[in-house]
Amino acid sequence: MTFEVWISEPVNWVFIVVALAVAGTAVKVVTSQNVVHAVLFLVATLAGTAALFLLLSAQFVAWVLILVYIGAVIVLFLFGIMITRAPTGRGVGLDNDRKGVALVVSSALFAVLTWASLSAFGTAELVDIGEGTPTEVLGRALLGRFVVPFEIVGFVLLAALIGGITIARRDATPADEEGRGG
Amino acid sequence: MIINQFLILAALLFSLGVYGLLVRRNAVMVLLAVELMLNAVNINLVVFEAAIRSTLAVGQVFAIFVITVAAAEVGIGLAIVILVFRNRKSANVDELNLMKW
Amino acid sequence: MTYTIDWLAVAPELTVVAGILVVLTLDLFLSRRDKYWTGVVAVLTVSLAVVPLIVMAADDLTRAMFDGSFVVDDFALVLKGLFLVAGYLVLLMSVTYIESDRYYEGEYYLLLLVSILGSLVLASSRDLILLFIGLELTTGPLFLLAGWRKGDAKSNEAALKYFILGVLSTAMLLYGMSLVYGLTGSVRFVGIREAIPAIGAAQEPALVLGVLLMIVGFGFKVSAVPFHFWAPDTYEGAPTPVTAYLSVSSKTAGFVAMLSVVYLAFPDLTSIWGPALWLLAAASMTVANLSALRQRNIVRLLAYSSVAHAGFMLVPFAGAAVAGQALSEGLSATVTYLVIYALMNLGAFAVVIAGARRTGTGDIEGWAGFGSYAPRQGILLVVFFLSLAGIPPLAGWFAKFVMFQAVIAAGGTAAVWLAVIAALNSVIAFFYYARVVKTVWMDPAPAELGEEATAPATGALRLAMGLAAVAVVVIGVFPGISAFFGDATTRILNGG
Amino acid sequence: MNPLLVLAAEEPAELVTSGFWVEWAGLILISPFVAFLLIVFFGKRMRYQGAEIAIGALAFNTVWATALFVLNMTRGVLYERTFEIARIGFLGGTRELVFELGWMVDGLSTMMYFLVSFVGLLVFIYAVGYMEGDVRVTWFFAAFSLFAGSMLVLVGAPNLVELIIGWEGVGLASYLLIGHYWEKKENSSAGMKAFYTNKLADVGLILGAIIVGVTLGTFSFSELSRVAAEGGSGLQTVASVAAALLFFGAMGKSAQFPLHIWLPDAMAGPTPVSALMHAATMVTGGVYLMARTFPLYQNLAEGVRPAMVVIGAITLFAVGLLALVQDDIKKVLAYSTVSQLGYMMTAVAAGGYTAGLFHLFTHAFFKALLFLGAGAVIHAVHSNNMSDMGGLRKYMPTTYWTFVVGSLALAGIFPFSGFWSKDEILATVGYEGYTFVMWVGIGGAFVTALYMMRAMALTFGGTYKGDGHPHEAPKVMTWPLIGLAVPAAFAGFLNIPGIEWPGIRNFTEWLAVRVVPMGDYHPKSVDVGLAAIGLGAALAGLAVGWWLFGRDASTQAERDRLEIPLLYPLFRKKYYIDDLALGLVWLIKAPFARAVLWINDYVIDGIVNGAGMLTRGLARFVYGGLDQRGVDLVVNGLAAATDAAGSGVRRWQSGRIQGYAASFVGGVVVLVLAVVIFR
Repeated sequence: MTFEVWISEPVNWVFIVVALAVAGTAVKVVTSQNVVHAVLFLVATLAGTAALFLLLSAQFVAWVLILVYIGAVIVLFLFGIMITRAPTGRGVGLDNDRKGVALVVSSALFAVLTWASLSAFGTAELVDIGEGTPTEVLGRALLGRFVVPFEIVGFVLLAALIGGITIARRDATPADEEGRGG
Repeated sequence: MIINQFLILAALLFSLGVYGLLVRRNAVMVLLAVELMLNAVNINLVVFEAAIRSTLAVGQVFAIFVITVAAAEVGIGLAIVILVFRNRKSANVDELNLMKW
Repeated sequence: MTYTIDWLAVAPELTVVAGILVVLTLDLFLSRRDKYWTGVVAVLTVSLAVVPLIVMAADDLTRAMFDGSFVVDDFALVLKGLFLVAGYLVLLMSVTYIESDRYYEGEYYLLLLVSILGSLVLASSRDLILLFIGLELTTGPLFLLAGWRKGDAKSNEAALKYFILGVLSTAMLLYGMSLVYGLTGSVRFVGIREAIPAIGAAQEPALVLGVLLMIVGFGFKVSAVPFHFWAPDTYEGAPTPVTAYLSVSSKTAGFVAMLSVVYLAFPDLTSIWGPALWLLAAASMTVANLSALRQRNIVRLLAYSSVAHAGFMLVPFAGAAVAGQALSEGLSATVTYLVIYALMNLGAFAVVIAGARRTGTGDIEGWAGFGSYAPRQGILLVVFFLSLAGIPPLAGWFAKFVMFQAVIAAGGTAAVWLAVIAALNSVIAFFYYARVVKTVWMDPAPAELGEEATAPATGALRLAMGLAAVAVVVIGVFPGISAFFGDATTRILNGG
Repeated sequence: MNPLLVLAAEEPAELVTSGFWVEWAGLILISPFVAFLLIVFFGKRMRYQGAEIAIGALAFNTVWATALFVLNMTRGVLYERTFEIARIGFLGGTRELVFELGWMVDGLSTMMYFLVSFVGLLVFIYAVGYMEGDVRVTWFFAAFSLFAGSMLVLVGAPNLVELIIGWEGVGLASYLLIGHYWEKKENSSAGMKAFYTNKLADVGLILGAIIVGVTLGTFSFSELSRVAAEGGSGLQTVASVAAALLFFGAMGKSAQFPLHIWLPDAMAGPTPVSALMHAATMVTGGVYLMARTFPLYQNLAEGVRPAMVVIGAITLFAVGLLALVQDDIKKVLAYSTVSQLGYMMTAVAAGGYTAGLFHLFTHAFFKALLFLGAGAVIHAVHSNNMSDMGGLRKYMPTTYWTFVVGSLALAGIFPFSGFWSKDEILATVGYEGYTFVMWVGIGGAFVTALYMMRAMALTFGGTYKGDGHPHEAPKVMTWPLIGLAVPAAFAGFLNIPGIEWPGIRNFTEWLAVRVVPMGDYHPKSVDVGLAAIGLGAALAGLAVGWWLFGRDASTQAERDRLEIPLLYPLFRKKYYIDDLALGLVWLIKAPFARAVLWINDYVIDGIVNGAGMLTRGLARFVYGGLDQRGVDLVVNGLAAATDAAGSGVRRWQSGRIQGYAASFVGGVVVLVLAVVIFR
């Protein structure tokens, strides 16, 4: 497939716009010197990703991403920033002084990943995206074939919840705990 | 659309995540970078699912699991960061070097 | 499509789930004084979970469910048994440790049980998704447990280091899994294996990347060089029973994941992962043994020792792969090594826990003359450390012997070189173990001992040490026991 | 075929293959370990702090081993009992590898049981006196029991795996015993050095054992012998590799050049340990291994044997020279042990199975005797250095006379035991066609006699140079000396070629009792000419030694410092010029009156001194230039490099998370590239 053919598809214009937004905001996530901005840029990245999922007709995953991440995880991040009183202004040394190493390592990784993708999938097209995966299919898969991981992942969340609270809570002094049940 | 346009975007996000993980001093910012990496994986899974179109929508199911686990990881990570902050009054990861060699 | 469930096959997992719920509930109602009951429940849970394993081992059936993504075969049975035994010993070690400080007992046991549940699931996983969830379930609680000594800055640091590198490795693992899924269109091991021959030469780089990124993810869990950096720091900072669990169960989980994936999904790709494992094995042995020579802290020493042992454990499999030989002997040898390593390493940690209470320090120098005021624990320490060093007739020798046997039987230049590297490393390794033994028995005890110096260990800890010691000696003299388990695992079923 | 040789021994008619003594012989292997446990748990509370338990166990063993020994002497014993402990499949389950434990009673192991038990018993008794007052007597006897027990396991093992178990046990126990006086840094580093060298060699042993196991499907010596005799196994193709690896293991334990470096340093341990280690246990392990796997070398791996002979010959001569320049009496004996092990190894490698083991047998008695004698002296003068001794003959008569017996036996003087065994080695090596090596062996005999004479003269001759008043050792120490002096003197008569004692089979025939009867070529009768040459060399060594060190007590210290000027012109320049100047003055002052004396002192003296100086100069060169600098440098260099690498690698662990993460990701990239490129 030549570039002309590729660019002639309208859906690819949409992709270009969304992808630029995703990539641009992702760059800001890791470079922004304002922590709150960084979090908000992550929101944009995730929203863009959700848009990509819609392009790929994965509506359910797109909404899960929006609900779980933008609805919950991002709030957690903001809480984290507030609690740890991360510096919210500019120019307070949010990055360490080893950017060179980081740049080299991550560029090398990007080169390897890209090379592998390009050589493997070349210009293979996504044909027949269709109406998208019905939620029913996902539901049946999750509660049928994948019921074991589905049930088990609940314990990941349980452990994270209970352990997280235990780890993060401020310890009461021994006197407070005397005679108290929990 | 071709597969690679998504894959390369995912590779870019993943590498940006790695970059962020390597340069960010604040532990919360490091966690943000990790989210970028996991998000890149989700893009991969969803695009492969679109290409393969398995009967069980395995790629999407996998992505849902990754999202769930990522949420749990954020919870765990923030709890640890808060713990560290409480003891050291700082959440900067490069100040943690009590143990070495 | 409907799926039938063989309830016996999932009975061990269900037992642990029930235990988790009981601990969760009890924790709400027990007063602070009575919290130890949660520990009792946890120990009982793990003991009970062995029962269905024995029942299944007796009837010699292989059970496969959910399109063969959840399988209970001999491989799974042996490793589930190993996880339960290791969990049992760690729980015994934890009792004193957790009780003696003001830690959150109920939550502690809950998280440990969740981690055990994850490892049980892992042993049965024949599907990338289940494998990933199992692995996360095993390690997720450990990130938190590593920081359980909340007031201790080192413990905090241990947790954060472990967590950050852990999620990095998870991301790598997932990226690799996604590539493998994209290339093969399947997440089931059997499906992956069947799809691999159809993959064209052009797609090879992506396949290499996918396989290697998965290996990297597992390499982190088994703490192979250069993905081991978290291990020494985390081991040192984490509460010692958690360290014991990390160095045994979590490592074994990593091995189980790695072995089952490469054995069942990528058996035809030895030319990709064989050299990778070869490099990891050689690097792990060499770097870790050299680093261990200079350690002053006993737990840190054991951390490097554990990294080195990870290298030794990779040797048979890597050797068989690079030589292009059948992988089953490598699998058998590695599992034999895992079984023996689990017992002797847990024993070593139990002694270190007991000894650290008496000496009041983790510095090796502070253990001078330990044998003179704690002769029984001193002897146990000698037993476990020399077993780790591979001195016959303690169990460790057989592990090393089988490792060498497997790699030499595999033949081929690369395998023989690996054997030579392993041999030289086993020479180096002797010294840091012997140094501890020497300090404990030969150096004069400090003139004034602390009050704790003569305090006996608690019953649970003594039981843990005793069981491990008996196992190490018995297996050392009758190594057929461990070889039996190792051989059993080669009867591993690939999917349905 | 040389008419002087016969091919040994057919299977004897009345083999003992069952009965109480052989069927329960496994108790010999177990009793020291039982003693070990008893000592650890109860030793501190006992009258002699556990020594009595150790002695009891070895007395039991001595009785049992003597019974077996007598049975073998008169009829021949052959018995093997094994229990399977593990079985692993390989090559896709088509092959199996069986691990077994058990015990073996045949001619070879019976001899070793007897040696280890008997010598061990006497050394233990001696140690009660020697170690009296030591702070860690209990621990010492516990480790000592472990040492003897491990050696018994080593020699009783019916297969390579059990042999390795004993082998490692011996190494471990020696590590503990050499480092007994841990307070001294050099001792603990000596223990380390011993272990470094030994563990390195063990790698060869283990890899060799695994090759044998993998190709045979079992580690059993009996099976190995059968395959060697009858063929029919994959072992043939890799026999040379396996044999070379096993020999490498033996080189470490039996201190063959250049792996001998650990042994002299290991003298840092208490003297009874040195005695047992050098006589009957530990160092003989390697020779024993060669003898046990002899069929492999005799039939399958003949290509390796010349190399083994060369190494043995270098060891026996070059390392023997080093004994000449030592001041520490234990080091003299240590280098002597290395040299004698060289004789044994040369003999076995050349094909002299009987000869090598016969020397092992006699050497055990006289070397234990010499060490214990040296220990008695050290005990008396509180110094290891011969420069602090001298004139002890009149203070310690029993020690003196037994030491003389031991020295003469070691020097190979007729009719002491060493004469016969050394002669048999020379004869066998010569007849096997290694003529040059035989002459090296004769040269070695000269050197041996020379350094033993020096040791005797400096220790017992002349006048006392140390402090205090030396006194004879207590009876608990002198009786073992006498007990060892008797066999040291007479053991040689057991194997005089051509002489049969009534009712007793020949030593050769004892050793021939194996699953597959062992055969080797050995002399049918004494070759008087060769014996005379050998004896002549030894007597010459004694004479030169006496001339140099014993003749004139007042100058012996000075003579001990004689050097060859050409080799050490700078080092000893001053000394030599002074000497020359004195001589010139003296010559001018009395040119004629003392001409006779001049001839006496300068011509005769010159010739003798020349021979002595040449030898000693060579020794200095080898010791200073090669041994201490070259070989030691390599070993120390390796140790230092390991250490430096350790601290270099350690720096990688910087403590910074993001440094770790960068290495992690970098590792991923490197791994991928490596696999892509090198696959």
